[in-house]
Amino acid sequence: MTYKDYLDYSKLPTIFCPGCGLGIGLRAILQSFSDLNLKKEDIIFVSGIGCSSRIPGYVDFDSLHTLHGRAIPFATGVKLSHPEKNVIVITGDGDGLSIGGNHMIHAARRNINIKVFLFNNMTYGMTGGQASPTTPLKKITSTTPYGKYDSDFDSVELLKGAGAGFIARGTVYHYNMLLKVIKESLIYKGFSFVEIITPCPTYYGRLQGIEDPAKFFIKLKDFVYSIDQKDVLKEEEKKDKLPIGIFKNERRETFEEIYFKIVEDLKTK
Amino acid sequence: MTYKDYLDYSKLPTIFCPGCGLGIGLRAILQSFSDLNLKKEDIIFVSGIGCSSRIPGYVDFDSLHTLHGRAIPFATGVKLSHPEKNVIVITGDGDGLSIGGNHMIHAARRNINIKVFLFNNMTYGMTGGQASPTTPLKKITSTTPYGKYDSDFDSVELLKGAGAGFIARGTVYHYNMLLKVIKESLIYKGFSFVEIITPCPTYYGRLQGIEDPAKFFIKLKDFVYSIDQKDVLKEEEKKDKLPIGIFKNERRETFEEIYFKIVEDLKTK
Amino acid sequence: MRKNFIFTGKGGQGIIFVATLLSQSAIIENLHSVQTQIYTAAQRGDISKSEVIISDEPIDYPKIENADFFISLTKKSLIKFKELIQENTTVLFDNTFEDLNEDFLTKNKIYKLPFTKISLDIFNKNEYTNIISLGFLIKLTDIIKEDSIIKTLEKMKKDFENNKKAFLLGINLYKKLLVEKEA
Amino acid sequence: MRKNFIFTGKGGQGIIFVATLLSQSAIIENLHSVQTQIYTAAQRGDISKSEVIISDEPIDYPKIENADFFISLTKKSLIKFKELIQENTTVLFDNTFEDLNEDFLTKNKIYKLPFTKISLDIFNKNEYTNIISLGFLIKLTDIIKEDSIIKTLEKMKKDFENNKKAFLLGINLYKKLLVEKEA
Amino acid sequence: IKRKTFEVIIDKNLCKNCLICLNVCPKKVFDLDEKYEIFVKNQDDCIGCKLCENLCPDFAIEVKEL
Amino acid sequence: IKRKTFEVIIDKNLCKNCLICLNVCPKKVFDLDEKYEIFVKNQDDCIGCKLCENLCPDFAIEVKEL
Amino acid sequence: MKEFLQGNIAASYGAIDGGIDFFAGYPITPSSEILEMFSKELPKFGKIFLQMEDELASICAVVGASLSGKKALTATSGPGFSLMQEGIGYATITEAPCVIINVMRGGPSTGLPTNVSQGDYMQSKWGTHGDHPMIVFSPKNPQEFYWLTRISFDVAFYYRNPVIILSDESVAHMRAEVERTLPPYNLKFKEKEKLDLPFNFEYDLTSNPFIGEGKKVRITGLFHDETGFPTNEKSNVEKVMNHLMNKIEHNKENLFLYESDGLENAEIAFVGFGIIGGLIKELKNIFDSKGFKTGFFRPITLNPLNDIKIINLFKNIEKVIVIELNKGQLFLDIKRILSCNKEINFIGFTSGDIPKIGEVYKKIEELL
Amino acid sequence: MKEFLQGNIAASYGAIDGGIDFFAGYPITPSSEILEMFSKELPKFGKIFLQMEDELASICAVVGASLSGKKALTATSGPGFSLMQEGIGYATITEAPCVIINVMRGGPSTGLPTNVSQGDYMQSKWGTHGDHPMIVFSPKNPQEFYWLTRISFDVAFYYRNPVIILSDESVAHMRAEVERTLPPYNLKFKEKEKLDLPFNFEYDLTSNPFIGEGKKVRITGLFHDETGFPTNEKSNVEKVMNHLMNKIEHNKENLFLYESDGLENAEIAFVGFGIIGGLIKELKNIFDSKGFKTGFFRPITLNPLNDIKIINLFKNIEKVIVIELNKGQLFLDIKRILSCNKEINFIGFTSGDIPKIGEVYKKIEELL
Ligand SMILES: Cc1ncc(C[n+]2csc(CCOP(=O)(O)OP(=O)(O)O)c2C)c(N)n1
Ligand SMILES: Cc1ncc(C[n+]2csc(CCOP(=O)(O)OP(=O)(O)O)c2C)c(N)n1
Ligand code: SF4
Ligand code: SF4
Ligand code: SF4
Ligand code: SF4
Ligand code: SF4
Ligand code: SF4
Ligand SMILES: [Mg+2]
Ligand SMILES: [Mg+2]
Repeated sequence: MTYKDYLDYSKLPTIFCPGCGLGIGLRAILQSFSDLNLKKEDIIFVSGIGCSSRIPGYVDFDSLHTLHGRAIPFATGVKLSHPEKNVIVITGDGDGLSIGGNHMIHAARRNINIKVFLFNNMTYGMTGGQASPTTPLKKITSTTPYGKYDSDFDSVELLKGAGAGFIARGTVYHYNMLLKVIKESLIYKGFSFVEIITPCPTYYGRLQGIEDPAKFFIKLKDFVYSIDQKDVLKEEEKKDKLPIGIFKNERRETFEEIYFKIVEDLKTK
Repeated sequence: MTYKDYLDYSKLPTIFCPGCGLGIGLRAILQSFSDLNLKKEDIIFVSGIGCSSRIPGYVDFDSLHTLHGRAIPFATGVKLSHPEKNVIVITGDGDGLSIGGNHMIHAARRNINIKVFLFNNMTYGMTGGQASPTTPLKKITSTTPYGKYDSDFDSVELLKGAGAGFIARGTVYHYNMLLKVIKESLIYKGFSFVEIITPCPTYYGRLQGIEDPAKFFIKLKDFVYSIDQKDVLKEEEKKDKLPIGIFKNERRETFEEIYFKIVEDLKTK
Repeated sequence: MRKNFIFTGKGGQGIIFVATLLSQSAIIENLHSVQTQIYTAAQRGDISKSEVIISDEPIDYPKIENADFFISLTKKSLIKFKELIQENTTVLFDNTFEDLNEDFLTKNKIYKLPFTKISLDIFNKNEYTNIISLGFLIKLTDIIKEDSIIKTLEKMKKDFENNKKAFLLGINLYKKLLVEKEA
Repeated sequence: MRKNFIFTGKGGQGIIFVATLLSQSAIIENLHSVQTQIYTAAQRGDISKSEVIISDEPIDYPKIENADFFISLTKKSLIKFKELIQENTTVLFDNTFEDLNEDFLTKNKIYKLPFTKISLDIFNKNEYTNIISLGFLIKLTDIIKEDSIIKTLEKMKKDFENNKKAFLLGINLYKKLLVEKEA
Repeated sequence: IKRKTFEVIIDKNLCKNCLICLNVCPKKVFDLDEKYEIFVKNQDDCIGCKLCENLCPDFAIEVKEL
Repeated sequence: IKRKTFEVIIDKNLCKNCLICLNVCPKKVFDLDEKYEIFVKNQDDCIGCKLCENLCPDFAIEVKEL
Repeated sequence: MKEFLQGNIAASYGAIDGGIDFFAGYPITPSSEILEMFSKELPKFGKIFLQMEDELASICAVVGASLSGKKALTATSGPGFSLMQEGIGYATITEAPCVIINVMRGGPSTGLPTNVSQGDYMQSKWGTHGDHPMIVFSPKNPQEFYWLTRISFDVAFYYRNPVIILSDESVAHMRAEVERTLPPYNLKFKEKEKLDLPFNFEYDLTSNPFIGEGKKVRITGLFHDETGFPTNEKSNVEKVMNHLMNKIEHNKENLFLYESDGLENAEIAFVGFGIIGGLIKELKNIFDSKGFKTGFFRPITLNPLNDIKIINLFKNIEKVIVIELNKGQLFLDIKRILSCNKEINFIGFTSGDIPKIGEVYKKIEELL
Repeated sequence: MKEFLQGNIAASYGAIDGGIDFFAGYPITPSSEILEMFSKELPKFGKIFLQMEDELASICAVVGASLSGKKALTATSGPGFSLMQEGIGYATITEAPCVIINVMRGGPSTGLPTNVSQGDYMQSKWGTHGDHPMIVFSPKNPQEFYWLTRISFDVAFYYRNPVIILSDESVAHMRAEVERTLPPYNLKFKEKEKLDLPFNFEYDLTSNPFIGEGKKVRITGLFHDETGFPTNEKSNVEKVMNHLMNKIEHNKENLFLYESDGLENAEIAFVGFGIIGGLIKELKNIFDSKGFKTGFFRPITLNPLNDIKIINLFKNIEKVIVIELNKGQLFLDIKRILSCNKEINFIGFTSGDIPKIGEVYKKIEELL
């Protein structure tokens, strides 16, 4: 099997703009399924609203495109209805960290075994390039014409603070590394969070002065450094860049494990 | 001036149960105002919904008792309407970290100069002792009769992850330490977060098997250890306890500073 | 037959508990019954009130116009709900710490009894005040059998022995009073 | 006088821009005008469409029943909205890469012109295709003065020189065509 | 040297009888009356530490130096 | 030893002409035609690194070993 | 067997006896007893109980579960119900068969958390944006609260639509006798055609697969085709919209439950819903005994209302008196349906308490 | 001077010319242009622009600012409007003079983000729980969108009530000529008595202090006394509720704006609001020219409706045709108000587009 077997070609091409990175991320996720031999009937995609959240429309298995910010609680309902399935949340920086931030941190705390893939393009693509919680300070967007007034979340730090057990970040530019990280997260038992940095050439790219989507795509590599290099690189070399890699991979009892153990205990009582 | 000058005695006694710690926390906050010589017309309390959020009803200055979870956005509106005033959020663990968790982390990120005092009684007092995000794993509450299924937030870690500049925790049992922490937070410029651990004898106390409010109050000291002792104490001595103290006190540009600088720059253009 | 009961007192005194107990026991006897209450911060020491209707016909609407029996464990709560006391209302009052000499009660049959004192004397805590008063009430009204109350208490399991004891104390209190009166 | 214009093409071709430009310029001339558009992911390369009504009377309702002028920069978009093309509709089509020989257009006056090619030839990019086509249209329709368009362009500031140049290229294109025809 | 003396006043309109003062006072200044209600019993023993005042949740205690 | 050769196929129904392949190919296998559209120009130079295939956002490229 | 149950507990048993699989909720007075009851009972038989971080999460988890084929329920009150509106709208367009209990308290806003009102009548029909189908039931006492909750899953799954049970603090908190028997309603559930695609817009009612059955169920809150893929193609949009409305509209005779008495021979009709049901019944007795000819009418189904049925029922009535614990909401619908040639009066109580019959009596006298 | 403005931009200028101090919002199609416009303009004159984390935060920040005495506004569309309902209810009970623009798109749920509808008519009146007062205006074109937004702050502050401007994608996205002139509405604003307490329930309209004036303004979303302290004392609760409703109810003559033509001499009346305003005007011309006697009626104020005024206006009308971009919402109100002895018809369009006049014409012909 390859990624192709998980795609619903009848719905392609996607609605994504030329050079949008979302398709690459989708490909990496689907390739991971193939590499891990997941069956289509065992996978369910759940997303919110945004360009990234339109991804689930293109797959050849169950998918639930929900409300802006609410993918995680919907996924919670789906997962506990079908605890044996792989329930995977596809979300964006706006969907998952702005309006949906509360569900994100609570899911991390609650530790239900759902997998979150958050496509961070540092903007609201779908609605026209407004500032998002991950747009860095001082950047120009359609709602910060004089530079952004407030700092961005470092989602890795936020998820750590909320108690997530698996936390990683990759980019669509670093395809093979991304593939690896996604597979690790799928193997992990419990709530996992993977941020996928991806370009929105149409809005974010243009607003940063880069008209050519392919050029903006190539620039992604300047957005990040590898966490393996953390101690090697100088401070200036890391300045305004985000680390990529796996930041945490610690197993703890999942909600389901605790809950269904109680259910068992009650039966014997 | 003493704390008394900030109280509206015509509204006392409070609706709080006998032995509820909220009154002590209020007293500490008001005493801090007095110690710092704040004028009543320069202070505004904003709260959400919960027992803790009823505190603002008893003060002798402006107060806004809002919606469950929404104290922070209301306070944001108030603060930017009156940037020169001390806008202070009074909230609870349910109000501020459950339904209101998103506003909390975004306010920390945004760094508007509002002060948050979060009364953590590890339960929903107002509605009858249900589990809250700070109820520790396995504890019995009115919605976790078999023990809580999911872990609690460590609000200090959460706020760190969200980027807050001032983070502290105290208890109503440790009155003088609390007073000090509150004053530091009021002096700090920017978003500050102080968690105040407080007993809910009526629900949380009883559900932990302690009928006598005063006994439960005294037990508070076993809930915590001082962060100063962190390296001195053994792991067992810290187990299931929360550290108290000031965890972070780092100045960074506030939203208002950045915003109003842009306003000034635009004028000269 | 339709009888309206008001139970009132301070939050924490178990007002709701006895009201429910009475109402539930009526059901056992194949009577109809409805119990309602006010839901203000009762657990917190505020005023607490519960209404019980017992009837041999189905009860369509649970609102009491006025009380046949008004049981109050504190003066404050009695005064708060005094508009429910009409001429024909029988009043039970706990006079352990307070006395009751209100103008508006001149025409009523009033029983002033030291329910709290009895609880303190016998159990060393005031927790059973409510059930003692119910015992008295049951004997006084004679609508519900003692046994039904005890059965209901038994079903609830929790603290059955003491509850039963307290209930019987209330019954005896009435019997004693009766004897005194008759004497 | 009331004229309805449809502009359509691929997202990113500046369809909305020229429509707005035309409509806004009509206002300068104290005519009435309304511009509307479909709001589907236009920036993303999908089909884009805008309608403009110009009238000497106030426009109460902005819906076009059929087009007087239908400007399409791609075949796909022309076909998508073909129901707006009626017998009296004049069609402008960019034939740089595609030709147009549709049955349903047999009765229409059609101008097939290489707007994109001109833009590529002169500016080395296709960005000015839209304005070139507007220049042609303005000359063709003669409802709005050239000057009003240029004034509006000037107010917008951004890239005024090139826009003006492109606009004039369109005008010249029409003039050339006229000459050719007359010749 | 004469030891400082203090007056300990409970405002009965505010007190909710939670007994925190009773439990925190290092000098056992407080006690319960026959109605199980708090009262100041041994005022003379008070050392003015103000624990009771600070920790009374209902603003009901004042400790004044005499 | 004979060098491996590859077939590079672009599915024109899926391609959106973003030019990422053009920019990432280390061997300049791709170029633009007169309509400014991507096409496979120097297939023989392809070394099969699959960068283009993996990074095409629209599932439009397939690189096959021949 | 008669049990003595609080309204909220009765409803919870109704859900259990109706086969509940999944509950997610957030505490709020006066509905919290339902949450607490399920926290204790559901783990006992392996069903899911979740306390979520807020009501937004609760409704979304419940809709997620119901789209996964589970009998899922949430319970809340005014403020939480307002927060759930976006999720409820999503449930309507995705045809998610979930159940929402709203125990009404005094509003607007935080209002009167521990007091009764009937202020959410209109909101239960119109609270979410956009036209949408809705099924709303309202119980008059704990017994009916039990029955309606019990039947609600069947209704939701049959119509593939959310069902709202609009209860109130009074019904929810009163303790009364309840028999855990089958609901006495004559609701018909016919066999539905089984389809393979997740959606169908041709027939009113079909049986479509749920998530997790391996049928590539694609679902979106956007307008969509029968494969669940988003489209805003005009004729398809109209088809979807008509389908959503018609599946309820065409079945309103079946869905419309009500209680009435004496309307055929009466001149005066008392009208009310929920807790007021008992009041108007007593009023009829009282006024009949004084020589008036009265009847009463209580819709149990608040949406859809069956206008024609109501018009027929009220054929002979001259004077209508609508009594509600609000400022006149059912009243507006009754006025619209009946206004011609009838006098439609309104009596409202908004103090936070159910009125004494004496109080109501006086106000009615003024109208006679 | 005539400017050429998009509806959303016109509204933004209306707010600026009306003295806006504070904007908080969250992007959503088709209202985002308002947000973007303010992000650019407000810092220029030292006013506050905030992009919040969601709509819950946006409405709360706006209500917080308006209770601080600021002219505060938010703009959103369906899904965001649903999320704001709890906050809007809070604004009604705290008498917060804020303004909410809802640019309607296709619903329910995410529905049709880029298409027009008028599906939120009922929600704008009933979306939040509990009885509550509301003022709703709806513009027919960018010019009116400008005017209504400009006047909205004065109305909100005068009535101490939130004002909703219910626009739609069509009006919001169309570009047309707009003059930035004073609104032409004859709305009266009398002097109000200045009081020291934050609330007053005796008089309909008074001037009470705001937060930040040093007057100990205590505010709560619970029922409260005039000092703003919570109480559920029954007679006070009724007083508050009556005050809230009456301040609007007693002034509905003043608040009720509408446009109409030819109703006195007509037999047929076309009725619609918002973008349909232009359509019914054209319909009148067309049908009059064919020899019919027609008129049209367009409420600009959607809430409160002035029933008596409407009844009077329609005195001579025999046939009413209500046209909306929904399944019949204003229609229900019109039916309630007018149904006696008139035929009330409804024509709805829900494809996501405004209909061509030809289409409408055909449907009307079927009714004649
Ligand atoms: C409740 C609600 N608010 C706002 C919107 C409008 N909206 C749609 S997508 C979006 C932002 C999406 O951002 P992100 O998740 O980063 O996705 P992207 O498009 O950037 O991939 C917004 C604000 C909505 N649909 N619903
Ligand atoms: C939207 C909404 N949901 C739920 C409630 C019910 N409610 C009131 S207070 C409260 C919990 C308060 O918990 P916390 O903030 O910890 O305050 P505490 O009472 O413990 O001090 C809840 C759930 C509400 N008022 N509004
Ligand atoms: S707008 Fe941005 S994120 Fe959305 S599809 Fe286009 S490029 Fe991708
Ligand atoms: S319920 Fe708990 S938190 Fe609330 S007042 Fe009582 S003791 Fe305090
Ligand atoms: S601590 Fe205060 S409230 Fe508690 S018993 Fe002592 S005086 Fe009374
Ligand atoms: S001041 Fe100290 S010693 Fe004196 S009564 Fe209070 S607690 Fe006791
Ligand atoms: S990367 Fe893919 S979509 Fe982009 S130009 Fe190449 S083949 Fe086309
Ligand atoms: S596989 Fe590598 S070398 Fe071959 S075309 Fe693709 S990118 Fe170029
Ligand atoms: Mg994004
Ligand atoms: Mg709490």
